[in-house]
Amino acid sequence: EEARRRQEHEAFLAQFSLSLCTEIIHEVLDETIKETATSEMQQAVNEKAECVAKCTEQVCTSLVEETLNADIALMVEEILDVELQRIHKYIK
Amino acid sequence: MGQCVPQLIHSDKRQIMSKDSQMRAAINQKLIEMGERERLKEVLRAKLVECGWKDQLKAHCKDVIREKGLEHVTVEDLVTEVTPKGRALVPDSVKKELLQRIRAFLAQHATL
Amino acid sequence: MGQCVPQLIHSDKRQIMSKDSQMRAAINQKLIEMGERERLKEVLRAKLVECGWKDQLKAHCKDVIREKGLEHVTVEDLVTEVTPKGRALVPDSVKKELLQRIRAFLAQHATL
Repeated sequence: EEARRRQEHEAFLAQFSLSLCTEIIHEVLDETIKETATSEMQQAVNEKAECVAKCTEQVCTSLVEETLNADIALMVEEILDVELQRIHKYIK
Repeated sequence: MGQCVPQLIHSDKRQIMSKDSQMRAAINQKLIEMGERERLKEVLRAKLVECGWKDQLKAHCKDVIREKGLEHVTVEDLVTEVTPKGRALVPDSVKKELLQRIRAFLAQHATL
Repeated sequence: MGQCVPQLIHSDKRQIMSKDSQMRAAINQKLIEMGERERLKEVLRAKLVECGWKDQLKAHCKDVIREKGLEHVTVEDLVTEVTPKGRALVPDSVKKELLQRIRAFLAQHATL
């Protein structure tokens, strides 16, 4: 009877250990997966925001450059034209 | 009399089940009280980092976000998507080690 | 394994660069599509007149012509000469305002 009871108890402990082990693994995995997914999403959101901010600045800079280049060239041409006309008038 | 046998078996089963669930509850209670449940979880968390599981999970999350596009994924989607792989990626050695620790603890506290 | 690290870094950099250029293209596309890029250029031109940039640069051009002599200056020379000053003279407030306008536009109109 004693041996049978011990055997039953052993079997119970083995089964209990296994189910506890599975339970703990599931709990930890679920928590860790949730945490990791949340932090990876946040990181991706932050990275994208950084990328948008950086690229917007770059687009702005290139827009300014483009406008300045065009306007400076135009201005220089106009000024030189006016100066030349002035000289021509002076020579006449 | 013939009718009594099944009733007895039924009652025995119920007794065993109730004894088992009582024991289960008592051990669980003790594990929590002694902080062992939290310690086991901590050990597992550390093992998952140590064996590279967490890095693999992070990489998998990044892949899913990249594939689907950030604007098409919610945290819940991501959890659903990565959970099967996350579970499959846990090395057997880590599971075995945890089971060993549980068994050792129960053996050490035989009165439980 | 040690050899993998520089390769990974290189590939990461390439990925970031390609992501950046895709993002820049998407922003430009949106600005052009809705005529905002041209509007922003007009706004910038108006600001440059308003803040005195155009007058300052004109004066600078005339100074250079006077210094070098009209007969020794070509359009290309003068552009090369005055462009650095032209860039430097753009007030930060004008650049900031333009950036703000782009940000506001994107926030309102674009899912990037």
